Amino acid sequence: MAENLASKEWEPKIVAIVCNWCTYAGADLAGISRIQYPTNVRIIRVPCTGRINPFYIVKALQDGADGVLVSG
Amino acid sequence: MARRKFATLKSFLNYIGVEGDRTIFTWVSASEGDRFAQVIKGVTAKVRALGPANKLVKKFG
Amino acid sequence: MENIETKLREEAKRLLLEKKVDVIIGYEKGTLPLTATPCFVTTPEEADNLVWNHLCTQNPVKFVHDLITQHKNAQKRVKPEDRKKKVIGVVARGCATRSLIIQLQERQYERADVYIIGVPCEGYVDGKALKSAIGGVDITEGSIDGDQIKMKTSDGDKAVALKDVLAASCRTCRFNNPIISDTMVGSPAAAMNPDAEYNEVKEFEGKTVEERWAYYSKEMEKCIRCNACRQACPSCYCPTCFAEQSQPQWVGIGEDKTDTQVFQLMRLYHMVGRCVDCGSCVAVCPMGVDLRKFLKKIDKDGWELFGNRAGSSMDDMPPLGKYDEHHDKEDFVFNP
Amino acid sequence: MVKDNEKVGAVMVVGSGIAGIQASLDLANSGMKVYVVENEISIGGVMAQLDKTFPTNDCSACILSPKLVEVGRHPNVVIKTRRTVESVEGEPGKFKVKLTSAPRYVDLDKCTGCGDCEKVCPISVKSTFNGNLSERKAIYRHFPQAIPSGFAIDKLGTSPCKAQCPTHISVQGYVALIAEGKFKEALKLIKQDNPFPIVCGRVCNHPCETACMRGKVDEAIDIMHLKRFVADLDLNGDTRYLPEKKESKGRKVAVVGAGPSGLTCAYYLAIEGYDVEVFESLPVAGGWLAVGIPEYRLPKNVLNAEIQVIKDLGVKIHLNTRIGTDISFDQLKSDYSAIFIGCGTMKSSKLNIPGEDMAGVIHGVDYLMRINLGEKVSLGDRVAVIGGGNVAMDAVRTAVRTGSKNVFILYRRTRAEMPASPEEIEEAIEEGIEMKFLVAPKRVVGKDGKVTGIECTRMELGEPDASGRRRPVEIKGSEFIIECDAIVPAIGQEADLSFITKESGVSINKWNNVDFDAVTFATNIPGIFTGGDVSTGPQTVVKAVFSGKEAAKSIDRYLRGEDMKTGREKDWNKDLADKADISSVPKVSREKYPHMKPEERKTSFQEVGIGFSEAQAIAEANRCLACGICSECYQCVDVCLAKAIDHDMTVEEETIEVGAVIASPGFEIFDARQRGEYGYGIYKNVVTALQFERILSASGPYFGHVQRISDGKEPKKVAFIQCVGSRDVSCDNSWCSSVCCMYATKEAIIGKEHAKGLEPTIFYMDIRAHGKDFDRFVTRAKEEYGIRYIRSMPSTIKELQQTNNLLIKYVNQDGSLTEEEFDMVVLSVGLMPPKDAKKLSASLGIELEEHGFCKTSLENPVQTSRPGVFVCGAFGGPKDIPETVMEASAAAACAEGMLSSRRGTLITPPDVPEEKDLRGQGVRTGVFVCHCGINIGGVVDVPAVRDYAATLPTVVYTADNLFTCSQDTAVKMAEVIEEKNLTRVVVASCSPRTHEGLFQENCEKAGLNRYLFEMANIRDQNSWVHMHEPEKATEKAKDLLRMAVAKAQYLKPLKPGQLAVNHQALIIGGGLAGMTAALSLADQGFASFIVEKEDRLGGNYNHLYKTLEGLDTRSHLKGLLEKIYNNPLITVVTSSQIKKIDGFIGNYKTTVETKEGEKIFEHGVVLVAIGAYENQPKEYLYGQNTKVKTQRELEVLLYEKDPKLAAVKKVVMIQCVGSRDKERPYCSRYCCSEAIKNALELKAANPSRDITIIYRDIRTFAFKEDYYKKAREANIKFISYEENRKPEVLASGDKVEVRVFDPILNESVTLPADIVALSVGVVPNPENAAIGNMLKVPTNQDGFFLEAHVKLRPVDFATDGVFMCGMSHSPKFSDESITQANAAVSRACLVLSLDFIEAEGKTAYVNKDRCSACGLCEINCPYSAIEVDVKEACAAVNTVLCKGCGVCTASCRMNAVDLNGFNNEEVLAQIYNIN
Repeated sequence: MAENLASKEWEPKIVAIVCNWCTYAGADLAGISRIQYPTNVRIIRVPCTGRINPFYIVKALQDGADGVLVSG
Repeated sequence: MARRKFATLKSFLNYIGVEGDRTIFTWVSASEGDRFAQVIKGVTAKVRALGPANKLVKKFG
Repeated sequence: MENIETKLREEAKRLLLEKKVDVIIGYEKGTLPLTATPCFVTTPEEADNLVWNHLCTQNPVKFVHDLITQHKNAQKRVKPEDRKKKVIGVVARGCATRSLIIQLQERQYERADVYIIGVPCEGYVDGKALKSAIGGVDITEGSIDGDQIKMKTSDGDKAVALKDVLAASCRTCRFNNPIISDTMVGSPAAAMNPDAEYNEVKEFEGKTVEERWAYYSKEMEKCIRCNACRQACPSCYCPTCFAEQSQPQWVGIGEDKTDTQVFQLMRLYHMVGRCVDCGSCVAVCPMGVDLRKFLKKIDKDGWELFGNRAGSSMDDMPPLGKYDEHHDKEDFVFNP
Repeated sequence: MVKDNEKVGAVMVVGSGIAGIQASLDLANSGMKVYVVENEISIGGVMAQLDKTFPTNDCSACILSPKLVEVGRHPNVVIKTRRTVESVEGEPGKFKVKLTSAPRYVDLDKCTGCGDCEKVCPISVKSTFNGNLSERKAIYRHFPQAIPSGFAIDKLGTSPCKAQCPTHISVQGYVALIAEGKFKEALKLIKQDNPFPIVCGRVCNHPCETACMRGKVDEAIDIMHLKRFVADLDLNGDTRYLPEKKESKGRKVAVVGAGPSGLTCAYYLAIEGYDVEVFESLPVAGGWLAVGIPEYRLPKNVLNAEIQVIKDLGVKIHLNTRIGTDISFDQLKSDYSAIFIGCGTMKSSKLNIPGEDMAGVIHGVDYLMRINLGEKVSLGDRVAVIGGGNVAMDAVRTAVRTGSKNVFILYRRTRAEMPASPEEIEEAIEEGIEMKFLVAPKRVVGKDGKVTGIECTRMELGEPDASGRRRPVEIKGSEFIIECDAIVPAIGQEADLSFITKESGVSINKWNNVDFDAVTFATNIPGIFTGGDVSTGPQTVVKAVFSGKEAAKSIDRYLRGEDMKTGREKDWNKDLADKADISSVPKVSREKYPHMKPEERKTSFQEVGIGFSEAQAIAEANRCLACGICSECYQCVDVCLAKAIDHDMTVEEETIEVGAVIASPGFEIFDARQRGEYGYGIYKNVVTALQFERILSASGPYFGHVQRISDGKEPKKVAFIQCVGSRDVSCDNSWCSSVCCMYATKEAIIGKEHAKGLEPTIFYMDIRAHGKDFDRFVTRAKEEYGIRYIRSMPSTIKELQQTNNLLIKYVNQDGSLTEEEFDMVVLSVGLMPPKDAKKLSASLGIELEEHGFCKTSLENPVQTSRPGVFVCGAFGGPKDIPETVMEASAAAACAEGMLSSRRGTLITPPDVPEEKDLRGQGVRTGVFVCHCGINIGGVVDVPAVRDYAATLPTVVYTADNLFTCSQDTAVKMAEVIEEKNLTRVVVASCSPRTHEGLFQENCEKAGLNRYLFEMANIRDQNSWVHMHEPEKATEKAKDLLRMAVAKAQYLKPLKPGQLAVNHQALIIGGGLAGMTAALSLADQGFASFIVEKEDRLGGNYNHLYKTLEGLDTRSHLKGLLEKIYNNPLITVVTSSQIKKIDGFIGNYKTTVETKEGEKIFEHGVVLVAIGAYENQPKEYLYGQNTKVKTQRELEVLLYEKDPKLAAVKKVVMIQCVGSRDKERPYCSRYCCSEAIKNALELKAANPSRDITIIYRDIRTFAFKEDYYKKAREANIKFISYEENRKPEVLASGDKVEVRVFDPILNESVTLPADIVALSVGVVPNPENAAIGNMLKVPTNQDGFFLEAHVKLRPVDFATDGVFMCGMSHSPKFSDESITQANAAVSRACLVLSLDFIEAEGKTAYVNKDRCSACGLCEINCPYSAIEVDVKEACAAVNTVLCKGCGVCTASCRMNAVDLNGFNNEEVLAQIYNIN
């Protein structure tokens, strides 16, 4: 019971670092199509997955992201 | 190239004890709005299952 | 061993006399018993100081890069027509030649800028292991006699089997003979035990994620950020290490323990496709951080994911500089 | 000839598929103004419908979208959708093109593409974009990323119901709304045009139903009672609908008469804000509605409730007030600003027969009025009602209810001519009323002044009169008397106009009606208006309503001083939507309208009609056929906050001047119903390939899930049937459609990727994988994906009833028959000329070829029969995307070549004000949070986000806007930037992918560097996807905004670099491609150097005599050489080799070793045209036996008329020699056609020759198929072989024979041959790799050059400034080389026509101190844009080449390379601000 309550309060925060041309466009399309999904992700747009310095992921984790999604 | 970087980073993070499900890599194309939503659902569920991050995290450090 | 050392000195003298090289980086007897330290030989006479034995620990290629960089910088202040070429000779065993290959692949200098005196290697002594083998007492004198190390210590005479105190890197070394060289001294060394090289990593992989994290954080808690590992590593030659960069600052220098965890994580990650397992960082670490546990994983992934062994061939491309559509695994990709 | 300085620097591109898009971009980017004319509502053509493209399986949308966006945003491109070309007049260089536009009904300048309209639209229609597999609304766009992104409305015209309704209510609209259960909206819509739905829902004569198209199928929709249903719902609801009133105008209007016209007029005037007073002489309001129509049809309480709404709007009704007696008309005139006369016709017309004044004769009007006013009127038992109108019916039915036993109608015509509404007649008959037809009264018979009967005469019908009804004619001597107690004449009414004084001057006509203007309802006296029966004579309620409404509009305009007539005349029958094919509409009977039983109602005045239940109303409304598509329900108008929708847009004409026209209308797909044996359109699980493409698409009808149409289940066995409508003379399509083999292969592969269990089978005649890397693709399909290929054409398909599976019957190669069951069948439908090709060709003044495609020149495949008009894409013949793109560029090059003198004359130069000096300003951020109508604001608490923004560091200004993208906000933003001295702007709104450019322009116009702008996407990626979690969405919006603000503080003002351009070109290779390119460049005014290795120009073209299509290539070559050597802009060096190429785009320096020594050329671009070589065969005894020759050698014998040929009787040709094998797994494309060309030539010279072609697949694609057919007709034999069973050439003595396994005979045959001709194929130029190294461009696995993108950039390299053409790209025909050369020139001119190359702003940069020159960036860069400078010992970025992808930055351990716009600090700032 207590566990349930706790898990209700905590919402994971997820950083998504995504490519402008593919995933970001796909995310826009999900919006245009009104496909609903959880609110936990914060998208950071980069021009290409190739631009993503792996350290970004490490820094996101250090800064408290519960998860990091990289999508090209 | 990018995928090699992520493959190694993910593997390494997991190796040092940061759960593999906290770092997720995938591909979504511009026409895959539905896939994007599915990815987010999947990722959120995976991370939720792990609970709050407590490794490498500065505020707990 | 003696034989090799003699040949090495002769070769060094010849090279210096013939002005094939301007300096030779090798090893000389250390000031402490049972040690050898890197040295820079610039005259034929000094060549006699050179040693080659199981005590030659540090990877000399670090100094190759240093010398060449110093030289290049110095030359910048010289008129172009007066600029001089400098050839660095280096006494290099297998792992050192791997470092040379990496630096060459990374275009740090031309192949002609170095003269590689290849030496066979049967491993070097892990000083920390030796000390613990004799119960941590101080050594006052010592020598290697065949497969035995004989010592005089504050606790009397002691002897240890050489194979018991060889560095971990050396025991499972796959490349104990030079991969490239301009001249070879001595005949090739016998193979070590490379089949076991990933045993430790595999064992660690078998632990739970919590156990692994506990180990990583415990090891990193030892680290005092003295940067000795970085100073010893031939692959660490960045003009400004990310750890010292500002705008942006990648990692805090403060007390926070996650900063150390992140610093080491990032440094380790920079070794993807670049760690030759020479063991120098481990050897110099004053706190005995088990860096090799993590470096070897990076090596293992490089091999298993991309078929790459750092510095194992002049023809290789850096593994992170390419992508193989047909052979790279896709299993790390998430599919909802 | 138009002089150069009179030419027009603009080009019209007709059709905007990928061909039109590519041509437009090439033209616009080289300084031409471009008009893109498109029939459809958005650009993109068929490519936008595709899921993937072969052979790389790239996502079609992903590669097309950036081009769509570029065209959409290009300042030099004007997109004109829904336009048709009517005519092209004038001469090349100066044409006048006349266009007509079909209205879009949505203003694209205002539409934000939010899609709110789509949600409320009640009309669903099949989505043609999705292959009719899903539905869309009447307001729609084809796909979310469509350009233009705005919506459009489909209308077929005005639906007949609306047109025929006298007051033109959007009948289809409210019916549609009722069908959706939107009853309130339906009522509101009705009330826009009629304030009396309660009345008209009961007593209307409903011409709408008469017009209803459903009536032609079964029965008309019961529109009137649907209206009653929603009106009653409102009546019985808790609150009544009351329209919103405008602010009071403080002007008074008098209305004379409280009937339907007067009250309607009062209603609409009250809404407009006038003070309206109504004067009524009777003690009740409602006029005829109150005193004429009986209670049982229109209960008084119901009527009063309707009138109450009008009173509630503030209308004052003065009862018992007669104008003329109580108040004089002149008084009214002086007291009120305007008067409406609507006093009706309340006086009965007289029979004018003897005895009419006897007691017992009571006129209908008076009778009904007395009853309705509550008087008891007893008529006795027998009552004769005279007349056939509604008043007669009302009177007769009232008489029944007041107790008369025997009541009947006397009518002088028949039932068919009765003007009363059919329902009323029907109900009267139900109530036992007798109708005596063809009877006319002659005399009232009476006793003591009281009626006892009526004498009548019998009538017959004669000729039709003015009303169209047959005139009744008296039958002489047929008089007879009917006994009765009372007579109620109900034959007409008149107006009582005694109150209108002479002095008022109001004109009254001879029918005693007020004269009026038919449009404005104004009388001859200004300020006095009229309507209803008083103006027209007795008419219907709904006509009275119409006149009252129209008069109200006039009065409003009159009082505002506006012209009353402007824009009001409308012919409602002009665009009637009554032409749809209704033959296949299934019949559904009308809902039964519930009535009281006749026996019950006869004795009571209770309302007869009971009204529909909700379920009935919805069911009835759903019967609507939606004739007009758009129902004009105006829901979209209501919901559109941007006010973008305008239903009144009309067809417009315009004329545009252009210098050239490019026709790129694309193609039509074959209508598979023509091949009835395959059951398309009948069997559910038979689909076309384009439908299957949509099924595969993630944004398609099933979101990419492969499923059957019949049951939605995933199919297992799927059959693809090739050549449906191609290579098929039975449907007149002799040509090969060129692309089907490949798209079927692609669909099979993708299908299998989507549904792992799929087992695709492809039935084919020949696999035509004649393009670059196509054979490899097919091999992969077979080997990796296990796709089954069967060389056989199924004869029939049968559907199995239970499963909807399909039984395919086909003949195997050995002649045996197989029947196999499949779950689904995909028909690979062919490509046809565009649907309106004939009309278009007439408008453009160009000719079509025999198949109906555009006729093109043999020497230049993009030239039509009319100079100045060019063609590209499938209109010129079926073709694949890369060929289409090449043609598009080639057509652009040809148009530019003609108009080069006018380059840049019509384009709009960007207007960029001076940038603000930001030094010492610090970071001052302005934040704009957008509501996007309700798109964001409906979910996210925008004011809270705005307030939150104000708390963030650096933020000095915040605002929230309804639409941040609107023009007024742009102006405001500029003011704020100035006023608040902002140095950063952050907008939280939609996606930067669509709007960043717009906002950046706003910043730029305000003097702020465009790179100091950042966006937070709180719509597409927030409010739209978290619609049910407003709180979390608000939190997320804050987070996203905080991240954006944090990033913004690190943004730097960027100044993209510039680089001067050398305007000359280097062409490597002087073959057909190189020569064509040089001439094309010269046309455009650019000099070129051709470097040729051989001692003469011409390359492979030197060996050709004729093309299959009949071009004399010898004389063509001669002409080219002459032009080249006479052109001062072309420098040719032969016997020369390239030694070294230094530099990059815009600035190259090339060292060439020539006969005269080394030469150095400076140039801005490089065209690689180094061709390919003929394969030197080692097999089939070539070189060992003189009878074995290559096709090229045979061609020499043929065309040089070698006498040796005379003795040659038997010829065997072997195809694919050295092609499509292990060593060279590609097809050489031209060999099949060349073999057929030579075979036909040999046959023509001597028809008795025996010629056999041994082949693997005959690949005579497109119109070349006709020659294959000709060859078979000429009795040239074809034997197929498999790769693992090659033919053998055997020689003994001087005899040669060929042995081959004939699969049809199922045995080996031996063919003696006088000549064995080998089709040897092409090998790449062995120098490709070396040249590639010098230029840093790659080759593919076969050794041909690798283009930047196989579909959309076929002549470009990934490295800017380098282009290719001809066979260095891949094997091709000579005409294709010509096209490709022109295409390469078009692409090259994009560079050559610039004075400076502008670099991208967001490019990489190097922090030198950190760089160790390790070169990893150089290895990683896909564009050769970063290199280690050895001297400097650090990397350097070439910003002109850099595309800003940032791959270099992430590969740099030292973090020495970073990326402007996305640098490490900026990205980390976002990461640090996630919490």
